[in-house]
Amino acid sequence: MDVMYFAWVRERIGLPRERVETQAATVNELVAELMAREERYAAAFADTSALRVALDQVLSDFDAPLAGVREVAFFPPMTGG
Amino acid sequence: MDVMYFAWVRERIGLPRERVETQAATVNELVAELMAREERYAAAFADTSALRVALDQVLSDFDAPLAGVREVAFFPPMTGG
Amino acid sequence: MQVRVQEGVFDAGVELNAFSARAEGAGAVVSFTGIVRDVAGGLQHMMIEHYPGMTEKAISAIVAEARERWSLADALVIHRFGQLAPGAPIMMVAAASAHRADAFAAADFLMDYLKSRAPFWKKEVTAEGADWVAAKDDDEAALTRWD
Amino acid sequence: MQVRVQEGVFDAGVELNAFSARAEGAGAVVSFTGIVRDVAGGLQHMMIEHYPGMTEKAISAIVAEARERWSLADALVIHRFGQLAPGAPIMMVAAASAHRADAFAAADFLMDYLKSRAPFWKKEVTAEGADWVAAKDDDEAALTRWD
Repeated sequence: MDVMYFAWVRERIGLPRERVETQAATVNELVAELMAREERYAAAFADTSALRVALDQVLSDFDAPLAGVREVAFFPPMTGG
Repeated sequence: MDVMYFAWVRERIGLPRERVETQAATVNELVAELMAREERYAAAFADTSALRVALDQVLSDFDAPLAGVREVAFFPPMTGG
Repeated sequence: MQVRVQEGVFDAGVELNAFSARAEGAGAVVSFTGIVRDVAGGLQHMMIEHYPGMTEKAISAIVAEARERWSLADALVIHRFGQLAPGAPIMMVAAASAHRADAFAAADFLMDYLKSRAPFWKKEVTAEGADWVAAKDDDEAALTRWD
Repeated sequence: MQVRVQEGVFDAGVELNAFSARAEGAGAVVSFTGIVRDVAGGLQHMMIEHYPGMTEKAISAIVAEARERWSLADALVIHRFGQLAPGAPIMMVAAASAHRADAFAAADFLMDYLKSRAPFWKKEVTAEGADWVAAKDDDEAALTRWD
Protein backbone atom coordinates (compact mmCIF):
# COMPACT_ATOMS: atom_id res chain seq x y z
CA MET A 1 0.00 0.00 0.00
CA ASP A 2 0.98 3.65 -0.35
CA VAL A 3 1.87 5.40 2.88
CA MET A 4 1.93 9.19 2.90
CA TYR A 5 3.26 11.69 5.41
CA PHE A 6 2.40 15.36 5.78
CA ALA A 7 3.68 18.44 7.63
CA TRP A 8 6.11 17.65 10.48
CA VAL A 9 5.49 13.91 10.14
CA ARG A 10 6.83 14.15 6.58
CA GLU A 11 9.81 16.23 7.74
CA ARG A 12 10.66 13.88 10.60
CA ILE A 13 10.48 10.74 8.48
CA GLY A 14 12.20 12.49 5.60
CA LEU A 15 9.94 11.55 2.72
CA PRO A 16 6.42 12.38 1.52
CA ARG A 17 5.32 8.90 0.48
CA GLU A 18 6.54 5.36 0.12
CA ARG A 19 5.34 1.94 -0.94
CA VAL A 20 5.01 -0.43 2.04
CA GLU A 21 4.47 -4.20 1.81
CA THR A 22 2.73 -5.24 5.01
CA GLN A 23 0.42 -7.84 6.53
CA ALA A 24 -0.68 -5.40 9.26
CA ALA A 25 -4.36 -5.86 10.06
CA THR A 26 -4.89 -2.43 11.60
CA VAL A 27 -3.37 1.05 11.48
CA ASN A 28 -1.86 0.45 14.92
CA GLU A 29 -0.10 -2.69 13.64
CA LEU A 30 1.25 -0.74 10.64
CA VAL A 31 2.53 1.98 13.00
CA ALA A 32 4.28 -0.65 15.13
CA GLU A 33 5.96 -2.11 12.03
CA LEU A 34 7.15 1.32 10.87
CA MET A 35 8.43 2.28 14.34
CA ALA A 36 10.50 -0.93 14.46
CA ARG A 37 12.28 0.04 11.23
CA GLU A 38 14.32 3.11 12.15
CA GLU A 39 14.69 5.79 14.78
CA ARG A 40 13.12 8.50 12.57
CA TYR A 41 9.89 6.44 12.34
CA ALA A 42 9.95 5.76 16.07
CA ALA A 43 10.32 9.52 16.68
CA ALA A 44 7.52 10.47 14.29
CA PHE A 45 5.05 7.98 15.79
CA ALA A 46 6.11 8.32 19.43
CA ASP A 47 2.79 9.93 20.38
CA THR A 48 -0.04 8.84 18.09
CA SER A 49 -2.51 10.92 20.13
CA ALA A 50 -0.83 13.91 18.43
CA LEU A 51 -1.43 12.37 15.00
CA ARG A 52 -4.32 11.80 12.63
CA VAL A 53 -4.72 9.05 10.05
CA ALA A 54 -6.66 8.94 6.80
CA LEU A 55 -7.52 5.72 4.95
CA ASP A 56 -8.09 6.18 1.23
CA GLN A 57 -8.41 9.92 1.85
CA VAL A 58 -11.03 9.71 4.58
CA LEU A 59 -10.25 10.51 8.24
CA SER A 60 -10.15 7.33 10.30
CA ASP A 61 -8.86 5.86 13.55
CA PHE A 62 -5.70 4.05 14.60
CA ASP A 63 -7.64 0.90 15.45
CA ALA A 64 -9.32 0.79 12.05
CA PRO A 65 -8.74 -2.32 9.87
CA LEU A 66 -6.52 -2.00 6.78
CA ALA A 67 -8.23 -4.67 4.67
CA GLY A 68 -8.73 -3.33 1.15
CA VAL A 69 -7.07 0.00 1.92
CA ARG A 70 -4.74 1.31 -0.81
CA GLU A 71 -3.58 4.62 0.66
CA VAL A 72 -2.75 5.42 4.29
CA ALA A 73 -1.78 8.96 5.33
CA PHE A 74 -0.34 10.18 8.63
CA PHE A 75 -0.31 13.83 9.66
CA PRO A 76 -0.69 16.20 12.62
CA PRO A 77 -4.06 17.80 13.44
CA MET A 78 -5.14 20.09 10.62
CA THR A 79 -4.59 23.82 10.82
CA GLY A 80 -6.32 25.21 7.75
CA GLY A 81 -8.84 28.01 7.48
CA MET B 1 -42.18 70.88 18.95
CA ASP B 2 -41.62 69.12 15.62
CA VAL B 3 -43.67 65.99 15.14
CA MET B 4 -42.59 63.59 12.39
CA TYR B 5 -44.31 60.61 10.81
CA PHE B 6 -42.77 57.76 8.81
CA ALA B 7 -43.92 54.89 6.59
CA TRP B 8 -47.65 54.07 6.86
CA VAL B 9 -48.09 56.50 9.76
CA ARG B 10 -46.98 59.29 7.42
CA GLU B 11 -49.27 58.04 4.67
CA ARG B 12 -52.27 57.72 6.96
CA ILE B 13 -51.85 61.15 8.49
CA GLY B 14 -50.95 62.62 5.12
CA LEU B 15 -47.86 64.62 5.98
CA PRO B 16 -44.24 63.90 6.96
CA ARG B 17 -43.86 66.50 9.69
CA GLU B 18 -45.63 69.36 11.39
CA ARG B 19 -45.10 71.91 14.11
CA VAL B 20 -47.29 71.21 17.15
CA GLU B 21 -47.84 73.58 20.07
CA THR B 22 -48.70 71.45 23.06
CA GLN B 23 -48.62 71.31 26.85
CA ALA B 24 -48.65 67.50 26.80
CA ALA B 25 -46.46 66.13 29.58
CA THR B 26 -45.92 62.68 28.02
CA VAL B 27 -45.96 61.01 24.61
CA ASN B 28 -49.29 59.38 25.50
CA GLU B 29 -50.81 62.80 26.23
CA LEU B 30 -49.53 64.13 22.89
CA VAL B 31 -51.04 61.11 21.12
CA ALA B 32 -54.41 61.76 22.83
CA GLU B 33 -54.32 65.40 21.67
CA LEU B 34 -53.52 64.41 18.10
CA MET B 35 -56.22 61.70 18.02
CA ALA B 36 -58.81 64.26 19.16
CA ARG B 37 -57.99 66.47 16.19
CA GLU B 38 -59.18 64.50 13.18
CA GLU B 39 -60.16 61.03 12.06
CA ARG B 40 -56.90 60.44 10.17
CA TYR B 41 -54.90 60.93 13.41
CA ALA B 42 -57.32 58.71 15.32
CA ALA B 43 -56.85 56.02 12.66
CA ALA B 44 -53.06 56.28 12.67
CA PHE B 45 -52.79 56.06 16.46
CA ALA B 46 -55.60 53.54 17.03
CA ASP B 47 -53.14 50.86 18.18
CA THR B 48 -50.00 52.35 19.69
CA SER B 49 -48.68 48.85 20.44
CA ALA B 50 -48.07 48.66 16.66
CA LEU B 51 -46.09 51.92 16.77
CA ARG B 52 -42.71 53.11 17.92
CA VAL B 53 -41.72 56.57 19.10
CA ALA B 54 -38.39 58.40 19.05
CA LEU B 55 -37.64 61.48 21.15
CA ASP B 56 -34.93 63.69 19.70
CA GLN B 57 -33.93 60.80 17.43
CA VAL B 58 -33.59 58.19 20.16
CA LEU B 59 -36.06 55.30 20.57
CA SER B 60 -38.26 55.87 23.60
CA ASP B 61 -41.59 54.85 25.16
CA PHE B 62 -45.11 56.19 25.03
CA ASP B 63 -45.07 56.99 28.75
CA ALA B 64 -41.84 59.00 28.47
CA PRO B 65 -41.98 62.71 29.52
CA LEU B 66 -41.78 65.37 26.80
CA ALA B 67 -40.05 68.07 28.88
CA GLY B 68 -37.22 69.57 26.83
CA VAL B 69 -37.93 67.42 23.78
CA ARG B 70 -37.74 69.22 20.43
CA GLU B 71 -38.48 66.43 17.97
CA VAL B 72 -40.96 63.57 18.34
CA ALA B 73 -41.24 60.89 15.65
CA PHE B 74 -43.89 58.20 15.23
CA PHE B 75 -43.43 55.16 12.99
CA PRO B 76 -44.15 51.44 12.68
CA PRO B 77 -41.59 48.82 13.80
CA MET B 78 -38.44 49.07 11.69
CA THR B 79 -37.87 46.71 8.78
CA GLY B 80 -34.37 47.54 7.60
CA GLY B 81 -31.46 45.23 6.96
CA MET C 1 -15.46 52.32 11.74
CA GLN C 2 -17.49 53.49 8.79
CA VAL C 3 -21.25 54.09 8.60
CA ARG C 4 -22.81 55.13 5.30
CA VAL C 5 -26.47 55.80 4.57
CA GLN C 6 -26.90 56.46 0.88
CA GLU C 7 -29.35 56.39 -2.00
CA GLY C 8 -26.84 55.28 -4.63
CA VAL C 9 -25.81 51.73 -5.34
CA PHE C 10 -22.62 50.29 -3.85
CA ASP C 11 -20.35 47.46 -5.01
CA ALA C 12 -20.14 44.85 -2.25
CA GLY C 13 -16.94 43.34 -3.64
CA VAL C 14 -15.14 46.68 -3.89
CA GLU C 15 -16.32 47.57 -0.37
CA LEU C 16 -15.17 44.22 1.03
CA ASN C 17 -11.70 44.62 -0.46
CA ALA C 18 -11.34 48.23 0.72
CA PHE C 19 -12.51 47.24 4.19
CA SER C 20 -10.11 44.28 4.43
CA ALA C 21 -7.21 46.46 3.25
CA ARG C 22 -7.97 49.07 5.94
CA ALA C 23 -8.35 46.47 8.71
CA GLU C 24 -4.63 45.83 8.84
CA GLY C 25 -3.54 42.95 11.02
CA ALA C 26 -7.00 41.41 11.16
CA GLY C 27 -6.93 37.79 10.06
CA ALA C 28 -10.70 37.35 9.88
CA VAL C 29 -13.23 39.38 7.91
CA VAL C 30 -16.93 38.51 7.88
CA SER C 31 -19.36 40.31 5.57
CA PHE C 32 -23.10 40.24 5.14
CA THR C 33 -24.83 41.55 2.02
CA GLY C 34 -28.59 41.99 1.81
CA ILE C 35 -30.07 41.85 -1.68
CA VAL C 36 -33.58 42.81 -2.86
CA ARG C 37 -35.39 39.58 -3.60
CA ASP C 38 -38.71 39.01 -5.26
CA VAL C 39 -40.30 36.70 -2.71
CA ALA C 40 -43.88 36.54 -3.98
CA GLY C 41 -43.12 37.22 -7.65
CA GLY C 42 -44.03 40.37 -9.53
CA LEU C 43 -41.91 42.79 -7.49
CA GLN C 44 -41.28 45.94 -9.54
CA HIS C 45 -39.11 47.63 -6.98
CA MET C 46 -38.59 48.17 -3.29
CA MET C 47 -38.84 51.62 -1.68
CA ILE C 48 -36.84 52.20 1.48
CA GLU C 49 -37.76 55.15 3.68
CA HIS C 50 -35.55 56.24 6.55
CA TYR C 51 -35.28 58.93 9.21
CA PRO C 52 -32.35 61.15 8.24
CA GLY C 53 -30.41 62.24 11.30
CA MET C 54 -31.63 59.42 13.51
CA THR C 55 -30.47 56.72 11.07
CA GLU C 56 -26.77 57.55 11.33
CA LYS C 57 -27.02 57.97 15.11
CA ALA C 58 -28.83 54.66 15.62
CA ILE C 59 -26.39 52.73 13.44
CA SER C 60 -23.36 54.33 15.09
CA ALA C 61 -24.72 53.35 18.52
CA ILE C 62 -25.21 49.75 17.34
CA VAL C 63 -21.66 49.62 15.95
CA ALA C 64 -20.27 51.12 19.18
CA GLU C 65 -22.09 48.42 21.16
CA ALA C 66 -20.58 45.71 18.92
CA ARG C 67 -17.10 47.15 19.45
CA GLU C 68 -17.60 47.01 23.20
CA ARG C 69 -18.72 43.40 23.11
CA TRP C 70 -16.09 41.99 20.76
CA SER C 71 -12.49 42.66 19.88
CA LEU C 72 -12.80 44.23 16.44
CA ALA C 73 -10.15 45.77 14.24
CA ASP C 74 -12.86 47.58 12.29
CA ALA C 75 -16.55 47.52 11.37
CA LEU C 76 -18.52 48.76 8.37
CA VAL C 77 -22.22 49.41 7.77
CA ILE C 78 -23.69 50.62 4.47
CA HIS C 79 -27.48 50.95 4.11
CA ARG C 80 -29.34 52.32 1.12
CA PHE C 81 -32.67 54.12 0.90
CA GLY C 82 -34.93 55.14 -2.00
CA GLN C 83 -35.99 52.99 -4.93
CA LEU C 84 -34.21 49.62 -5.34
CA ALA C 85 -34.64 47.13 -8.17
CA PRO C 86 -34.86 43.34 -7.59
CA GLY C 87 -31.33 41.94 -7.34
CA ALA C 88 -29.86 45.25 -6.14
CA PRO C 89 -27.83 45.35 -2.91
CA ILE C 90 -29.78 46.88 -0.01
CA MET C 91 -27.16 46.94 2.67
CA MET C 92 -23.88 45.51 3.83
CA VAL C 93 -22.16 44.86 7.13
CA ALA C 94 -18.54 43.84 7.68
CA ALA C 95 -16.53 43.04 10.80
CA ALA C 96 -12.79 42.46 11.03
CA SER C 97 -11.01 40.82 13.94
CA ALA C 98 -7.96 38.80 14.86
CA HIS C 99 -10.33 35.93 15.66
CA ARG C 100 -13.03 34.45 13.47
CA ALA C 101 -15.49 33.94 16.34
CA ASP C 102 -15.47 37.68 17.11
CA ALA C 103 -15.91 38.65 13.47
CA PHE C 104 -18.84 36.25 13.03
CA ALA C 105 -20.59 37.24 16.26
CA ALA C 106 -20.20 40.97 15.61
CA ALA C 107 -21.54 40.79 12.04
CA ASP C 108 -24.48 38.65 13.18
CA PHE C 109 -25.22 41.08 16.04
CA LEU C 110 -25.00 44.12 13.75
CA MET C 111 -27.53 42.54 11.38
CA ASP C 112 -30.00 41.66 14.14
CA TYR C 113 -29.90 45.17 15.55
CA LEU C 114 -30.01 46.94 12.18
CA LYS C 115 -33.13 44.94 11.28
CA SER C 116 -35.10 46.08 14.31
CA ARG C 117 -33.43 49.17 15.73
CA ALA C 118 -32.32 51.33 12.79
CA PRO C 119 -35.11 53.53 11.39
CA PHE C 120 -35.67 52.03 7.94
CA TRP C 121 -38.99 50.93 6.47
CA LYS C 122 -39.41 48.81 3.37
CA LYS C 123 -42.29 49.00 0.91
CA GLU C 124 -42.76 46.47 -1.88
CA VAL C 125 -44.20 47.80 -5.12
CA THR C 126 -45.91 45.34 -7.52
CA ALA C 127 -48.36 45.77 -10.40
CA GLU C 128 -51.16 45.25 -7.85
CA GLY C 129 -50.01 48.09 -5.61
CA ALA C 130 -47.64 48.90 -2.79
CA ASP C 131 -47.37 47.26 0.62
CA TRP C 132 -45.26 48.11 3.64
CA VAL C 133 -43.23 45.11 4.75
CA ALA C 134 -44.41 44.03 8.21
CA ALA C 135 -41.85 43.55 10.95
CA LYS C 136 -41.33 39.88 11.78
CA ASP C 137 -41.76 38.57 15.31
CA ASP C 138 -38.66 36.48 14.59
CA ASP C 139 -36.58 39.61 14.06
CA GLU C 140 -37.59 41.09 17.40
CA ALA C 141 -37.05 37.71 19.08
CA ALA C 142 -33.56 37.47 17.54
CA LEU C 143 -32.43 40.37 19.73
CA THR C 144 -32.86 38.29 22.88
CA ARG C 145 -29.93 36.15 21.68
CA TRP C 146 -27.66 39.02 22.67
CA ASP C 147 -29.05 39.74 26.17
CA MET D 1 -21.64 24.85 -5.02
CA GLN D 2 -18.05 25.62 -5.83
CA VAL D 3 -14.91 24.25 -4.14
CA ARG D 4 -11.51 25.50 -5.27
CA VAL D 5 -8.10 24.50 -3.91
CA GLN D 6 -5.44 26.61 -5.58
CA GLU D 7 -1.94 27.98 -5.23
CA GLY D 8 -2.65 31.31 -6.90
CA VAL D 9 -4.08 34.38 -5.23
CA PHE D 10 -7.80 35.17 -5.47
CA ASP D 11 -9.66 38.46 -5.21
CA ALA D 12 -12.22 38.19 -2.39
CA GLY D 13 -14.29 41.11 -3.71
CA VAL D 14 -14.51 39.72 -7.22
CA GLU D 15 -15.39 36.28 -5.83
CA LEU D 16 -18.08 37.72 -3.54
CA ASN D 17 -19.73 39.57 -6.42
CA ALA D 18 -19.60 36.57 -8.75
CA PHE D 19 -21.03 34.35 -6.02
CA SER D 20 -23.86 36.77 -5.20
CA ALA D 21 -24.73 37.11 -8.88
CA ARG D 22 -24.92 33.30 -9.26
CA ALA D 23 -27.02 32.83 -6.10
CA GLU D 24 -30.12 34.25 -7.76
CA GLY D 25 -33.05 34.87 -5.48
CA ALA D 26 -30.97 34.68 -2.30
CA GLY D 27 -31.47 37.78 -0.19
CA ALA D 28 -28.64 37.06 2.25
CA VAL D 29 -24.97 36.42 1.49
CA VAL D 30 -22.41 35.89 4.25
CA SER D 31 -18.70 35.69 3.47
CA PHE D 32 -15.62 34.93 5.52
CA THR D 33 -12.12 35.82 4.36
CA GLY D 34 -9.02 34.57 6.14
CA ILE D 35 -5.90 36.71 5.73
CA VAL D 36 -2.27 35.91 6.62
CA ARG D 37 -1.43 37.92 9.70
CA ASP D 38 1.87 38.48 11.37
CA VAL D 39 0.91 37.64 14.94
CA ALA D 40 4.31 37.59 16.63
CA GLY D 41 6.07 40.01 14.27
CA GLY D 42 8.79 39.09 11.80
CA LEU D 43 6.73 36.74 9.65
CA GLN D 44 8.36 36.41 6.23
CA HIS D 45 5.75 34.15 4.77
CA MET D 46 3.39 31.32 5.50
CA MET D 47 3.66 27.92 3.81
CA ILE D 48 0.49 25.90 3.47
CA GLU D 49 0.79 22.20 2.74
CA HIS D 50 -2.22 20.11 1.80
CA TYR D 51 -3.17 16.59 0.76
CA PRO D 52 -4.17 16.75 -2.90
CA GLY D 53 -7.11 14.50 -3.62
CA MET D 54 -8.29 14.29 -0.03
CA THR D 55 -8.56 18.07 0.27
CA GLU D 56 -11.28 18.48 -2.36
CA LYS D 57 -13.14 15.42 -1.05
CA ALA D 58 -13.05 16.60 2.56
CA ILE D 59 -14.23 20.13 1.68
CA SER D 60 -17.00 18.83 -0.57
CA ALA D 61 -18.23 16.59 2.25
CA ILE D 62 -18.27 19.56 4.66
CA VAL D 63 -20.19 21.70 2.16
CA ALA D 64 -22.67 18.86 1.54
CA GLU D 65 -23.22 18.60 5.29
CA ALA D 66 -23.90 22.37 5.49
CA ARG D 67 -26.40 22.13 2.65
CA GLU D 68 -28.25 19.37 4.50
CA ARG D 69 -28.40 21.38 7.70
CA TRP D 70 -29.47 24.74 6.29
CA SER D 71 -31.50 26.02 3.38
CA LEU D 72 -28.81 27.40 1.09
CA ALA D 73 -29.10 28.81 -2.42
CA ASP D 74 -25.37 28.25 -2.89
CA ALA D 75 -22.04 27.83 -1.08
CA LEU D 76 -18.43 28.61 -2.00
CA VAL D 77 -15.09 27.51 -0.56
CA ILE D 78 -11.71 28.67 -1.86
CA HIS D 79 -8.52 27.60 -0.04
CA ARG D 80 -4.97 28.31 -1.10
CA PHE D 81 -1.77 26.34 -0.55
CA GLY D 82 1.92 27.10 -1.09
CA GLN D 83 3.80 30.26 -0.09
CA LEU D 84 1.67 33.19 1.14
CA ALA D 85 2.88 36.67 2.07
CA PRO D 86 1.59 38.57 5.12
CA GLY D 87 -1.66 40.33 4.19
CA ALA D 88 -2.47 37.83 1.44
CA PRO D 89 -5.84 36.06 1.45
CA ILE D 90 -5.60 32.41 2.60
CA MET D 91 -9.12 31.25 2.07
CA MET D 92 -12.70 32.30 1.69
CA VAL D 93 -16.11 30.87 2.42
CA ALA D 94 -19.48 32.20 1.29
CA ALA D 95 -23.06 31.07 1.91
CA ALA D 96 -26.20 32.40 0.25
CA SER D 97 -29.72 31.87 1.52
CA ALA D 98 -33.18 33.40 1.57
CA HIS D 99 -32.68 33.92 5.30
CA ARG D 100 -29.83 35.62 7.07
CA ALA D 101 -29.78 33.15 9.98
CA ASP D 102 -29.12 30.24 7.60
CA ALA D 103 -26.39 32.12 5.74
CA PHE D 104 -24.62 33.07 8.98
CA ALA D 105 -24.88 29.61 10.53
CA ALA D 106 -23.68 27.84 7.39
CA ALA D 107 -20.64 30.11 6.90
CA ASP D 108 -19.72 29.76 10.58
CA PHE D 109 -20.09 25.96 10.39
CA LEU D 110 -18.02 25.75 7.19
CA MET D 111 -15.20 27.69 8.86
CA ASP D 112 -15.19 25.54 11.99
CA TYR D 113 -15.04 22.34 9.96
CA LEU D 114 -12.48 23.60 7.45
CA LYS D 115 -10.18 24.57 10.34
CA SER D 116 -10.08 21.10 11.85
CA ARG D 117 -11.27 18.62 9.22
CA ALA D 118 -9.77 19.71 5.90
CA PRO D 119 -6.17 18.47 5.36
CA PHE D 120 -4.20 21.73 5.43
CA TRP D 121 -1.16 22.50 7.57
CA LYS D 122 0.34 25.93 8.11
CA LYS D 123 4.01 26.70 8.67
CA GLU D 124 5.22 30.15 9.68
CA VAL D 125 8.60 31.20 8.32
CA THR D 126 10.54 33.97 10.11
CA ALA D 127 14.20 35.02 10.08
CA GLU D 128 14.69 32.68 13.07
CA GLY D 129 13.37 29.62 11.27
CA ALA D 130 10.19 27.82 10.42
CA ASP D 131 7.51 26.50 12.76
CA TRP D 132 4.42 24.43 12.12
CA VAL D 133 1.34 26.14 13.53
CA ALA D 134 -0.09 23.98 16.33
CA ALA D 135 -3.79 23.09 16.26
CA LYS D 136 -5.73 24.97 18.93
CA ASP D 137 -7.85 23.13 21.47
CA ASP D 138 -10.41 25.91 20.87
CA ASP D 139 -10.74 24.92 17.24
CA GLU D 140 -11.47 21.30 18.08
CA ALA D 141 -13.86 22.39 20.82
CA ALA D 142 -15.69 24.69 18.38
CA LEU D 143 -16.94 21.63 16.50
CA THR D 144 -19.06 20.55 19.47
CA ARG D 145 -21.24 23.64 18.84
CA TRP D 146 -22.69 21.77 15.86
CA ASP D 147 -23.43 18.40 17.48
